[in-house]
Amino acid sequence: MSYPKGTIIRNSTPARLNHWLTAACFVLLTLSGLSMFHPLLFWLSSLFGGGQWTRAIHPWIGVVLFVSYCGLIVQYFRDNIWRREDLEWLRAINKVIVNKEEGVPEIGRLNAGQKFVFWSMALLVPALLLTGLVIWEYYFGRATSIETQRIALLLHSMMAIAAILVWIVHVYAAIWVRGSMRSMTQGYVTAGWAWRHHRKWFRDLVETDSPGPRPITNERGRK
Amino acid sequence: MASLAPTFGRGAMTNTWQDIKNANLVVVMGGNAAEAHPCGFKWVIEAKIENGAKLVVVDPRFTRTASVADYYAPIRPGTDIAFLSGVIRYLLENEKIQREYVRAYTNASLIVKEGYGFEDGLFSGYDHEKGQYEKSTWDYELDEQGFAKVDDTWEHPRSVMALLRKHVARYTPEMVSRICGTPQDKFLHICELIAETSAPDKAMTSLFALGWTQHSVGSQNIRTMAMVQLLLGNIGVAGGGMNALRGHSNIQGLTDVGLLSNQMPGYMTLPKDSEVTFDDYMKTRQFKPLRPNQTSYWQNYKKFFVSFQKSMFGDAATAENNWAYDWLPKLDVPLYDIIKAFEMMNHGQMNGYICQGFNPQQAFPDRGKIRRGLSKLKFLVTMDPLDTETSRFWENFGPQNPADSAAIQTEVFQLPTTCFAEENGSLVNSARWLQWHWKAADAPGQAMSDIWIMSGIFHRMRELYRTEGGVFPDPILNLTWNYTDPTDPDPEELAKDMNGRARADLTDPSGAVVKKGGQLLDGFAQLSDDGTTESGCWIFSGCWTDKGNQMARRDATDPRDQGIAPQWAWAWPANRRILYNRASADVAGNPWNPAKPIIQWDGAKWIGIDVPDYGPTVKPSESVGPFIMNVEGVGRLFARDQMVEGPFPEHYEPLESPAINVLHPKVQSNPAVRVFADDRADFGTPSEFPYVATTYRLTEHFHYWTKHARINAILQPQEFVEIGEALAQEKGIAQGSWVRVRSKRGFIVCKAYVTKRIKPLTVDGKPTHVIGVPLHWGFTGQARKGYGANTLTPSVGDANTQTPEFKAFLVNVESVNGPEA
Amino acid sequence: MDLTRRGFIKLTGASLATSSLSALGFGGSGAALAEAVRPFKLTHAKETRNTCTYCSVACGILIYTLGDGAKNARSDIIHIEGDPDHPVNRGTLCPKGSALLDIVHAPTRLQVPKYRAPGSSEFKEVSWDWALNRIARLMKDDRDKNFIAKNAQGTTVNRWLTTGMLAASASSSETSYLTWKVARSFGMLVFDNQARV
Amino acid sequence: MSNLQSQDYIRISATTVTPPAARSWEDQVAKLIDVTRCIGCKACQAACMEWNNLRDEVGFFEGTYDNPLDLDPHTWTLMRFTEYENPKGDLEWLIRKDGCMHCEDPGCLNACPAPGAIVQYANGIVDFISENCIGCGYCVKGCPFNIPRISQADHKSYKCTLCSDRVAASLEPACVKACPTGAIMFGSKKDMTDWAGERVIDLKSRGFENAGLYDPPGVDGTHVMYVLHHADKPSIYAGLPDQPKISSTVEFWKGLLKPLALGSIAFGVVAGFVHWITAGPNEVQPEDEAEANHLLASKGRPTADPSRSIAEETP
Repeated sequence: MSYPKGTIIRNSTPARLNHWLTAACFVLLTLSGLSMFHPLLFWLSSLFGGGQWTRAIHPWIGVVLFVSYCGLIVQYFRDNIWRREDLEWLRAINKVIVNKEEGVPEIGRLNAGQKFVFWSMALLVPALLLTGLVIWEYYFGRATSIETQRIALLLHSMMAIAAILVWIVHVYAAIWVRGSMRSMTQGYVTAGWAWRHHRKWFRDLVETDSPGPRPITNERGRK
Repeated sequence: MASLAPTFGRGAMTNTWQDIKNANLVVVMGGNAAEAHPCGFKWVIEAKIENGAKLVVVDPRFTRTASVADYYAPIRPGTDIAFLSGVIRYLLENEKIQREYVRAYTNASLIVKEGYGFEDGLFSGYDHEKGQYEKSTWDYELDEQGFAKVDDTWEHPRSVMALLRKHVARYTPEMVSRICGTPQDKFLHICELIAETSAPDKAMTSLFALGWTQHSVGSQNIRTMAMVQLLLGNIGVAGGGMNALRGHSNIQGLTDVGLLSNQMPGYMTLPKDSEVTFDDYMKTRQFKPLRPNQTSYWQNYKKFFVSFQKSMFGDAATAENNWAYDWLPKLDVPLYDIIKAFEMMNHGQMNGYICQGFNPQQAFPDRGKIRRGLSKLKFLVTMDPLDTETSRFWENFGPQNPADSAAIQTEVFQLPTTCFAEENGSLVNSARWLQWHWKAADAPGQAMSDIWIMSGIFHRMRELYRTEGGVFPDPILNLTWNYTDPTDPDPEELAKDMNGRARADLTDPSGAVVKKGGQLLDGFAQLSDDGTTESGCWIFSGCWTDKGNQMARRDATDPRDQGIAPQWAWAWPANRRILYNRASADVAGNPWNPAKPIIQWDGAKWIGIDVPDYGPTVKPSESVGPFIMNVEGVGRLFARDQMVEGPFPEHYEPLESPAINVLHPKVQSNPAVRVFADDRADFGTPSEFPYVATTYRLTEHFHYWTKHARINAILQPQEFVEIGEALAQEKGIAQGSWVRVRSKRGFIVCKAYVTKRIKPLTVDGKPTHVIGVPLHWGFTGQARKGYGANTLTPSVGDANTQTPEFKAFLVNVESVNGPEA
Repeated sequence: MDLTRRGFIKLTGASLATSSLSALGFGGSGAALAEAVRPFKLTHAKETRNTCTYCSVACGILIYTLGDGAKNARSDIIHIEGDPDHPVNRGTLCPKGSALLDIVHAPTRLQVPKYRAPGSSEFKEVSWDWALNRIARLMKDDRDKNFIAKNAQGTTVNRWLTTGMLAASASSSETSYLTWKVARSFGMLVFDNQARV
Repeated sequence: MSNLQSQDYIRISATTVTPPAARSWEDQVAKLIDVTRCIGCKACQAACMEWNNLRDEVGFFEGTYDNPLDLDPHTWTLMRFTEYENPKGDLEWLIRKDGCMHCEDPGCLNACPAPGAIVQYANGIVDFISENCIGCGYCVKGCPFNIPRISQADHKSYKCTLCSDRVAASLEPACVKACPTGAIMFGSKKDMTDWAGERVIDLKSRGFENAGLYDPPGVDGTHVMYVLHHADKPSIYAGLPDQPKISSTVEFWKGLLKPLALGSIAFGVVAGFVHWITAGPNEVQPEDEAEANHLLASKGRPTADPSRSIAEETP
């Protein structure tokens, strides 16, 4: 894939494919999960061919999502390591919220908000898988005690809600911060976008003459 | 039931199932009614709830019956006579008998002949060589008119009561506990509960079954309780009685119709070799009353016999040929029972065998011997709805049936028959009700009815005798066979045959015609000995009259809700529901228990909710006894010569026993029992086989049938034995693990059920363990393959009836890894 | 209604099906609605009265059959339950009786006459005629050869001991009577039933 | 199911509207299992299998009379046997018919996510309607008595229906009819409760001081009740719950969490929307592009073609 001149590659093609697989799974899981969670939303099961199909397919999508998200973890965890400037960025969150960039510290490839999303999901996805396995009637219905299953079911629901909330933040941020969406569809951002939102990352790329998404490193483990 | 007849005159359950609800005390001993007869047992529960009754269970195991009992006591298998003799002693010592009843309705007051005696375990007249008694001293002292002498004060030392007191004196509570292993306090508590029912308005019912019969002293087990019931005045009354709970749907009927080696329909008996002529035969069947005025109904024997022969042979049975007396086979031995049959087979004395709806390979003792016997036959015919083990005895099924097919030369015919749902007919239940049933669907495949098959065999045989001639064809050629379809007689026609009909116009004393020739009879009172009547089974006479099929009646009306339902179906004899019901009233004819009368004297006749088992207008003042079949007219505490091993019951150990007979070590087991030499060689000793085993049914299964039914196979899928926790611990047997149980005759490998419900008993100071062996498994059907309990059981029967001793024998047990080849 | 103890037992026992239940459940909804709950499988089944084949309590049973007996249909038993009119069982059945359907339809119900030749390790199917002819032949030959007309003392005894018969325990009295006639007309003495076990 | 009128139900799973109370529900039914009369014959089990056309696999003997070992989609009722030695040292064989209790407040129905898969009829019977069942197993978690079982064959949940088909045809349930000793009775809940009272009096007179009725209030009572000799210790009867109630975990999950969850999701969406309206999108400004290009140029990297605006994009 070629990128327009002067743009910065933000997400590599494999990463984007990985992301969208994850996203698709997440949406399907949300829809199917919610249909089994609240009677108001049971109609959503029609999207999957009815309740039986919804019940049958949901855990399998969950497994795919887990595997897919593991891929994301592999690809993104380095950029999600917590750094000192993240705290300062958070301190300036009131400015970020109202689109004021002045006084917001320069940050790397990902800001604290993005890292929050990443790590939340990195925690929630395996936990959802684990609790999901416990309540996966077909294979593991007799593997654990019913009391365990009850707790698993509650945790699964609560964590799913949490994941959905995180997801809302994630999606809204993508809508709100213009240019973000393209970074995940076409993979690139404009230099201005990089300058505005991830200046430190931008500087590193320029410094190492990297087209993105990561600075070129010469030594192992260092950029 | 060859144990009740010697006491009361008829061998059948005395009361109805529903009548159990009238009891004040229900004693289940020698049976497990809740498991074997759940729907009959409901009336025990009803008695508890409606009548405040108590339920007492005496059993080696804490059974499902015990689980709803008010009081339970354990007992060592095979010691019931000791227990019950102890009860009799308690009742006599504590004056807890219904004196007036005992005096008037039992033979307590009759004087026994001089010469009668009992010493060291033997009654007078024992022949050590033959192993039999000469029973002439077991009788009454007669006066000049041939009537038994009487002492109503019971002070005469040879009055039955005095002799009984003396006989049971040895059965002290200490002795009972020593023999039975029942703790004394429990035994005494049960005695107290039983004693309470000696009050005239209180009744105890005894429910028993094969737990009593399947012993070498089986008949005497029952007799002991029958005596208890007589002493308490509990026979003939509502909520009382000796209730023999028969095991199969029509085993009462088959017995009534005389399908036993020495029997004819209606409890007549086949002639013996010694009864050379018809006169000889009739001489021993005169039944002359032994007390003045008594009914002694068997005096009519000749009427029943002649009518039967007319039914069998029609015009060919005449006064001139003694009603074809010689056409009946004569017996050279008392019985050709099943144990005897397999003994004969094993000795090559039999060539053919027909098993109709019976599976001896599983159901009879010592399966190895059964298989060896069948292997020596030339041909075996099985008629059954199901694929029985017997029909496949020749097939190698591995350790459960290790047969060498190639070496077995028996021709086997497996004939498929209809089942209950596919035929019309009647069955006689335990309470003697003849109930008609109707066909619901056709049989599967080519299955045919037993009637069609038996007719088919008969016709072919008769045809062969007609065309080829042969030995003594007379009874075959002259057998009455005037059915509409000779190849497949209707059950309706056969039922009418049994009821009987007039062969000529019958007149009453005034000369008026009561029955025209060919008309169906109203009852056995119309039978005559001159050949003008015929009846295939006199006790059934009345079951299908000109008014129609009485067995099909469906009016469940039950006066006073007392459990009689007199219009439902039809009961023999003469639709009487409670036998000996005259004894429900006192000598003057007033009910002992005014709350639950059955019949009573109204000054002119007997009235009540049941048909009187008595002359309907016989005045109380005539002193006719209530036991109308007995020559004395009363119930027998002293059985005279009716039992082979003695007029009073005595405790004898089972043939295989862990204990020495502490009463008389020289006479360990029943001295009159019949044991074949090879079978005796197969008895084990306590040193090699230290544990007592007992076999039984589980409620989930019926014999060897329901393992063919999926639901029942699910409910109890696999063979197991029940072992007490103490023994299991001693032997290192884990719950649900595999064990091998061995007797001298074979072994079974099955699962172990380690239970609190069997506890070791202290017998004569020594701990004695009991192992329970449910019987239902085999190698055909839906349930898991098993050996069958009778791999272990000994081939010896009750001395009177040859009922096998399944309830007490010796085994050893060990833990194993699993079944082996 | 004054429910005394006795009265109550009667209510919940005998007349349960008629007096109590009709007031319960869907009484107000009408029959059509009742059927909507779940199809009631006996609606058009034929009911036949019979007696349980097992123990000797002799519980009354109702056999329900599919098919109305029309010529072109073969009826099949679909359900068996207790006869509520029967004075002993009053509609109840034990675990064996409740599963009678499975014995009627047992996979091991026999369908065809079979014969096993000497030394053979299998059954083969035969016709009824062949089987009965062969049985009669074997029986006649044995009877003619081994019949005892007179004993050693010269008494007429007319007995046949080398072929015996075991009669059933669940066949009807009518079958039993016919069996008695046939067996005894041959002079059979080794003749017994299942009364003891 | 569709042609039952809504008044014939008290409850329907996964609906958001409560059926109207158009009818008075005096005639609620109940099955009374009198454990003290039960002989453990399993007639109820056999009758249940026969009537409902259920046949499990033939199992093995596993050191217990409980056969099959547990409830399953083919076994809707099961006798459970306990050999209990009472404090006096006497043996009691406690035999309890296990199966659906038909709770007045059914945990299964509360937990069920599939509309109409579990219903409670006006007579109190809790019934599983297979065609609506999705096989999720939530009813298993909802049940305080561990009753429903999911079939591996058709992925639907099964349990005792209290023979709703028979009851609808004015017949008693199959197990009730079969029970030889009358240990299972059926009638109106009031009659059954009264009768249980009679039984308790009788039992107390026979020395069972703690005899009583098991009609647990934790689930608002049940339509299957037990008479127990030892009502003070239900758990000795093969683990009959002493004080059953719907698990608080399930209560919370099916209670507070539902509105809380939807509320918070809605809040999230609304918050985003409000933010969008108030703060608007965060867009890259021309200054940003200029600064960035400047930096790029300083390193000799190409910059964007100014004639083609790539900053304009729609999200």
